[in-house]
Amino acid sequence: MFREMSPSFTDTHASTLPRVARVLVASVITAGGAALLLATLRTDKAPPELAVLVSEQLATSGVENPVTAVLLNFRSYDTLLEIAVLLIVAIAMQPHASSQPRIVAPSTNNESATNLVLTSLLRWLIPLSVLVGGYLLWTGAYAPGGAFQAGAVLAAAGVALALTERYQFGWQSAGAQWLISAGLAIFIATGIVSGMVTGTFLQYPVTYAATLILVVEIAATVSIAAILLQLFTRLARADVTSPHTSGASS
Amino acid sequence: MTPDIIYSGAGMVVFAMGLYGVIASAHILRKLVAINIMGIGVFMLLIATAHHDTLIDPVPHAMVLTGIVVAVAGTALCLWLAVVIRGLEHDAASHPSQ
Amino acid sequence: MNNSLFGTPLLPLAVVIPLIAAIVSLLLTSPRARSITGIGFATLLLFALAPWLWHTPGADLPTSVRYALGGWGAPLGIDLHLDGFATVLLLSTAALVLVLSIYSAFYFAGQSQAARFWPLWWMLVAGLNGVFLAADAFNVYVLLEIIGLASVALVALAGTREACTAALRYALVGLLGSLCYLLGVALLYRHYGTLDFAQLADLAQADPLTWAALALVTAGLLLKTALLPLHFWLPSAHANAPAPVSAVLSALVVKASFYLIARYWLDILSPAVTDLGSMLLGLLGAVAVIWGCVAAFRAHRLKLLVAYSTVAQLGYLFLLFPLAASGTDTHMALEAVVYFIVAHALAKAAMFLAAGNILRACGHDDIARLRGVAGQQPASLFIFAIAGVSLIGLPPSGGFIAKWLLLNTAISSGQWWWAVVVLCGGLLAALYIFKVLNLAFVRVDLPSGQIPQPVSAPTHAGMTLCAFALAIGAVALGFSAEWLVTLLDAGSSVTTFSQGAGT
Amino acid sequence: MNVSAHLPAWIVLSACLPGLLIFITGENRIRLRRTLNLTGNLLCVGLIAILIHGVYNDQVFETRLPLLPEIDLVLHADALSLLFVSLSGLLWLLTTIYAIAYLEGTEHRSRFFGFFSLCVSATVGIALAGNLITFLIFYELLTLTTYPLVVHKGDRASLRAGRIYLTYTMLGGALLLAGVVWLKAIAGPLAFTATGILADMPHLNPLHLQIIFVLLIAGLGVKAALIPLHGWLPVAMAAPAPVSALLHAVAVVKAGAFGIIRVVYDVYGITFTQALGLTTGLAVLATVTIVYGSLRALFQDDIKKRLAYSTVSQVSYIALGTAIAGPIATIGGMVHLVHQGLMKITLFFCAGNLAETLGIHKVSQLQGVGRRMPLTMAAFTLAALGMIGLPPLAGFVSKWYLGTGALEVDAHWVLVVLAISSLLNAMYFLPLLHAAWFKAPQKAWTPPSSRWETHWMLVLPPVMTAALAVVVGLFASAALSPTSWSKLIAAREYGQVFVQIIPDAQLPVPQLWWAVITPLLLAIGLLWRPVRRVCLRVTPLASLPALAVALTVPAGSNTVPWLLFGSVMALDDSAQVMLLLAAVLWLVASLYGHDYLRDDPHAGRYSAFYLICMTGSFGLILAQDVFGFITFFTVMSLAAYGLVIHTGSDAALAAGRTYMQWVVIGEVLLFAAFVTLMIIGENNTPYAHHFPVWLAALFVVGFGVKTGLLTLHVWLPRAHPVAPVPASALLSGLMVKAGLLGWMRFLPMGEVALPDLGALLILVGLLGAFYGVVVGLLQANPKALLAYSTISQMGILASGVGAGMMAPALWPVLMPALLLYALHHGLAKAALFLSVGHGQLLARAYRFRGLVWLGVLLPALALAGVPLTSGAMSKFALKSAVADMPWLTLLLPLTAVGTTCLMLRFLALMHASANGQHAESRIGATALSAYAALLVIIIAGVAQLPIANGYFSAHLTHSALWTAAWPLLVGGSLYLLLRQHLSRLITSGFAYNYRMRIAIPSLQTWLSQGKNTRLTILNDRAQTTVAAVMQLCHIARASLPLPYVQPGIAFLAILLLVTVALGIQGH
Repeated sequence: MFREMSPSFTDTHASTLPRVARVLVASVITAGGAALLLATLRTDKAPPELAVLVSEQLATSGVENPVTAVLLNFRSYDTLLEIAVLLIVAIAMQPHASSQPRIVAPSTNNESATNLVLTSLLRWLIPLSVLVGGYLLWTGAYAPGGAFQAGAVLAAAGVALALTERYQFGWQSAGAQWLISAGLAIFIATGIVSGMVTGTFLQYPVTYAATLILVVEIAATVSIAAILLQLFTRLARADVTSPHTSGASS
Repeated sequence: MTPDIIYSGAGMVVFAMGLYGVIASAHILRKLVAINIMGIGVFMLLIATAHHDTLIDPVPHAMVLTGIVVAVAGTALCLWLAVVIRGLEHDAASHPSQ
Repeated sequence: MNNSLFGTPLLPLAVVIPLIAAIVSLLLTSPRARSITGIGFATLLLFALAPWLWHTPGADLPTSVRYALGGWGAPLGIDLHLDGFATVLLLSTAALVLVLSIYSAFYFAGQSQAARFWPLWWMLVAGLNGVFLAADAFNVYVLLEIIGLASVALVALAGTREACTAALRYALVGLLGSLCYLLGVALLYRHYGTLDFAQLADLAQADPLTWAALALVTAGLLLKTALLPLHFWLPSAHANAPAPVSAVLSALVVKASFYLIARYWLDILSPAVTDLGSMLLGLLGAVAVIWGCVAAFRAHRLKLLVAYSTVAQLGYLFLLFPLAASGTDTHMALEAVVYFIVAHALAKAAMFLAAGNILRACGHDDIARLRGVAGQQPASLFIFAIAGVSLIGLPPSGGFIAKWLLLNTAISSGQWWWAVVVLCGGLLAALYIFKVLNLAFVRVDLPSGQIPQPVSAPTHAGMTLCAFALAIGAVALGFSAEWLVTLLDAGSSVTTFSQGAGT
Repeated sequence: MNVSAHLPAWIVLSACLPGLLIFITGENRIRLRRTLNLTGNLLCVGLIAILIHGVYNDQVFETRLPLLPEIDLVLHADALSLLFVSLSGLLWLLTTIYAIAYLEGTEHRSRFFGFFSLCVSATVGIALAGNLITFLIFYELLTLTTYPLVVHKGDRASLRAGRIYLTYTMLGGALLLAGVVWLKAIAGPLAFTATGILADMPHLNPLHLQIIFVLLIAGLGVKAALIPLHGWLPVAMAAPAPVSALLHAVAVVKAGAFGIIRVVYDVYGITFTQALGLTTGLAVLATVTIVYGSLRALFQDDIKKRLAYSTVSQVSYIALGTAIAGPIATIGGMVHLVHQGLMKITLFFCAGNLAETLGIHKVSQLQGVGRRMPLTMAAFTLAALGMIGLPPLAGFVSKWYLGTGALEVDAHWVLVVLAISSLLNAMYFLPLLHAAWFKAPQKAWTPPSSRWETHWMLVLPPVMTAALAVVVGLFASAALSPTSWSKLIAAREYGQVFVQIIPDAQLPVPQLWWAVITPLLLAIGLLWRPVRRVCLRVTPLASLPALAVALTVPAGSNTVPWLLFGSVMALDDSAQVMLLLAAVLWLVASLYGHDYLRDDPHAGRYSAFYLICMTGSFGLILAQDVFGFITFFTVMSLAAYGLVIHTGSDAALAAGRTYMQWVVIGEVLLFAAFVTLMIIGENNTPYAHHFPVWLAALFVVGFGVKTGLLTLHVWLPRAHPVAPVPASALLSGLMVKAGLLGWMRFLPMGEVALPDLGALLILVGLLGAFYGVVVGLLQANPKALLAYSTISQMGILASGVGAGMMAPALWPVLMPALLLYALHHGLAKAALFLSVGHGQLLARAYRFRGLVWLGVLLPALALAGVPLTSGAMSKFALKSAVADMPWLTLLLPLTAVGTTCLMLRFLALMHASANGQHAESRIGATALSAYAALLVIIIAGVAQLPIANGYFSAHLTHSALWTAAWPLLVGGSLYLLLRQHLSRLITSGFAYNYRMRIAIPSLQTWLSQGKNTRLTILNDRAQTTVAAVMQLCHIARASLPLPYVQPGIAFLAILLLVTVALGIQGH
């Protein structure tokens, strides 16, 4: 049954599993799920001790939003690694064929440049997105919001830009590399520097916590935006361009 | 209590459906979507867990946020590989001698 | 938390150094500089961890060390945790990474993949070290994703269709496994309200939800460890990756998830563990040993053979659970399995490197066509032989000591049937190893025109030396198990979480 | 301290490091590789020498490395490990030399020598291992390092061999591992300790220990090739010769055997093993393997395969020695470890030489190869004879200790096993030797390209190992010999010391030695080209020292404790007479032969065998110790083979075969007898009152073969006539007396009465006396007639001995009489045989034929017992000695009747043959004068001897004269009556038919041919039996009371049955 894990690209609907097997899988999963459900519902939830702890320590965290406090201070290690996950995918999807000197360059395809509606829309949309992104980033300290949300909005602006096909993105350029790695790099740097002060890695001095978190968040936002944009453009371009850029060795 | 039961239960059901989808469907996109559905199921459970009568536990929220980013990353990588493979197959088809 | 212990301030370096290395190698543009910094960072990593080699925690030191990241301490923050088990794995990772980095510097010299290889490589190392140090259930999830995605990306680096397909399958399996694990973690959090291993170990009890969580966690991790029925993705992924990647995948990556299973079963959720479950894992392991060997014997490609051998060798690890279940011999069993992990890591890495050399020199690794390989690659075949000896479990090699320890535990715990499995596994391993080694002796009686095979790429002597170093390591491990056992004894037991929580 | 802690490790490394270095030397760096190899070798040997020196001085050498908690990697030098380690080191050196030459110009030599060295280092590690775990590690390492050697050639057969080898050894390794782990789990670190470690652990479950033992032995048994696990060994023959040599002699099989020793002695402890009831199973397994291996070897045509099965069989001796569980057997088993190694490696070297130089792989291709490759085949011969267990070679020593050891613990069946095994060994080795030396080559050999028969490095190793195999046997009691060393080990295992009973060395009468050694030195000189001519010229005088000794009768004895098992030589009364006889006969025969064989192209070969035979003959007379006696006895018997088949005719070859078979049977029986004697002598001295009947029977039969006792005589009438005349004279006159001497010396004569056996011997002897006469009368060939006469005369002597056994009180009188009779018969019979040599001179044409006739007549009359001759005197002496046994006194003259007939018939035959010939003879003045001298001695000399003791004058009384005369008259008349009958019978061909098909059963045809042949022979035999019955009727009609006796085997069986019955009754 697990042999079927090999992906197919041809038929979108068919399952290669025979009907009997499918029924079997379904019943096993149903049974397992039911048991799980039963076990879950019959067991009480643990008292929210951790939530209490968070709210107790919130004052020393440098932010007021408990979720941001958890993400960027109490469990900042997780977030650091999460950015690393994104970076991994970005690296994996990097092209390497040609050297691209700049991150953004005017496209040779100028067809869309003449499209007046598109041009004017973008002129409004992109600054707005940057503004919204900045707001989300800032507000993360007090209310829902934060680096990922801000990065996503910024990336969306980039996606819009990319969709016009007026610009080419040089993801292999040195600038792009700096951009995508900045979040992780600054996060680590902050952790080390603060660690030198406090004696523990990622332990922010209480007085500087807010500032440091903001620095980390800004860097993270930039990198997340860049990475998300890269993911989009690479997937979109790969669909049309020759796959030789995929990195086949031979 | 009731919303908790609904959310948790629904999360698990979604997870199970996703699991079935991963196993039973053949196409890569379907599998990917199914995996994301599984993820959503887990996130629902986590969010339900975060809900307490007196206060909201921020830790599961943070977990969900992190989980989403990770899921995005994983999905993107899978899609990318699928695209590459398709390109390679296309190449092989156009140059059958190699 | 007490961070003043010797060496403890350096603990996060195990993760931070690789991460910095990844960023640096991403930003560097010169291939040569990338290689050199790669080797440099690997050396640095080893030296950062070296204190643990020379100053193993003795009787006067605590059995385990915790490090509270961010200064919060569990359960609010995330802790790092180090005991004998983790130390051994960290050290072997560091050592192996150094050798493999040097090998990779030669392997990828002049190839465009190098630009992506080095950052991904260091990300993977960071993930591995992170897992070995982890003390937080959700943190492990993120780390598993780092390992999984980096591995997938590294496998795909080979760029062939087979490699990419294998990578995709690997990625799907990885995601599936991670999600199962995450669901398990979610249930645990729901049940116990904490993510910290030590607290979980303290709170855990045998009830349906814990069982469910354990089952989900185990299923997810088994998928990543490729225990027998869930091994389907491993051979193709390990066989099609570039040589150093194959080596690290077989030697370390699968061990990371095994490490977690062992943690959960023997320590964190041990109250929920049942004998039946342990037996089942052991049984699956036994079947994996036998079936993996048979599949390896039937494999037509050299690297595939080695990959199936990994499936078989992983089976041995799962004998840990029934052997440790008897209670009195937990420590012995763990000793045996840890030794096995290290021995297998060295031997298997050496073997994959040797196979990689052969593949590169001959342009293919079809066993039937490799007849004259002894003339072209005598050293590689020799390395393969030494590593093979360790895999079979013949002395003098780490494999022998490991097997000895396993047998000893099996017999002293009164479960002789596992000893039979171990012995049979050795014999079956000999079958496929010698199938390859016979290549060295078969006389090639082809007409003179047919013998020279196209040498697609001459292998650098450095590559051979690296493989040789690993093979020598595998043998040297067989001459003294003392240091490793002492190291483990320092951790005194796998159950450091539950103990730590108690004090 | 420092040295002693590292030396064992360095020894292992001295083999290992050169191996590793060799791997990285280039294929064409021959000189470098050779240097590395030999440096490592010599270093290793040197270090071992230091080690031996140290251990001998009670230094402790131990290298200890921590391996696991409570388990160390221990290399420890004790006496047992040194035994094995020195064997390995030494043979490694030789094998390397051999392999360098053997593999010259082939591919992959770096690989080969690399693994070769590693293999040795593993072996050395096994030897030095100080606990079972260390042992296991090196044991497995050995598997690994030998595999590449087995598949070295890379062809299909090699790969198959490798696969099978691996299958067996890996399986064995797994079993061993299981056993070791289990044992370790219950009993701790398993250090090898002299008396075992498990006995002190009472809490262990015996059943577990038994299962573990089975696991361990199964694991070790694979390499030791114990029976169901031996399958890899013959297949592994596909490997190059040096590898086979190493596998068989040193490394692999020995590792297994050594492991068994270690497990039994140093882990379980022998007494504890026995208490667990495990030794019996091991012994049975070893026994079955011994017999099975030998049987399989018998049917292999491929030389190496035959050797391989021989290994299967021989290595189990070690296990057997271990399993017998007695201190002496332990010595045997351990010493066989070394001895078998030396002998087997020689055999494989030689087989390799044959294959390499001449392309010979099959037994059937061996014909005549001895002439092309004399050194190789000489080495092969020595090793093969050693394997059979002939003294004084190494194999005998092992078997001797095994035999005595088995008896010590009352495991009598082991003797049977040893006997069967020795017989089978002989059956599969002797045909090889025979073919190589005595058959004509099928095609011309390619001449050697160098000065030697092949590359000198191929010749040197086998010659050296063969020499060693001789040396360790000859000097078994020397201080550092393997045997002494094994005694040391056994003493350690059993906590008792084996004191040498032999007193200090003293050599007051070196003449005795010179008497023995002179011919030997001359024989060796004959082999060396530069001095060959001189030696050949001096040969006739070789017996002069012995004659001098016999005449001067020096008092005192030579004691040499380090030689053999402690050699003692002295000249006592009985020995003096025999030595006199021997010296005279050898002198006369040599002088005679000097003329007789003047033109013979093979005179050199003849002389060599002749001289060796002489050595044996003098030696056995002088030797006072058992080992010395049996050694010289064997040397004489074997060398006589060369004399028997000298002429190379078909009849001679057939006779030689029969002779050899009976020699081997005799040797085997005597081996059993001597072994028993040894044990009885050690356990209760004096053994006077406890001399088992069956032992006496063994002696009677064993020596009976040599004396030509009826039914054991079958070889005699075939062998004596075909030899050249001087040799026949010696065979009939002297060598048969060796059996008599044996009886006199080893039966408890005059001390214990063995009435039943004595009566039986008298009966058989008398039957023989008459049988010899009757069959002799039917012979057409004078030499054959004389041979039957010998049977007859020896029958008389046998019955005399029988009388002595019945009545010990008679012995003081009887012994001189018997000696006198033997002396007389020896001289007379020799003279008669020699006279056949110059029978042409009896022709009418010869001028002095009257004189010659006189010369023939005189010994004939003496033999018949005509008064005034030595015959009459000795018969009188014998008769008066047995005067108390009236029926014997009655029957003895009757034999004289027969002898008279026989002699008359002889004269007639001589006459007849002389008349048909020309009076040309090779015989010159030397021979005739020697003959004349012999006649003089017969007439005048014998009576002058002190032993004659006035019998001469006594037999001249009236009554004595009458008793001497009437049988002559009766005999003469009887002959005249029968004369016509005889001619008719002979012409009808009956006698020939009878002789060829019934009286002389051919063991050879029975056993040495293929299955089909054997079936037809069985069929043939049935027909023959029918024919025999019909002929019996014919005989009855012809009114000739011809005693019909079934072949000797049947007699043996009856005799054994009788003695067993007697033995039971005695109890």
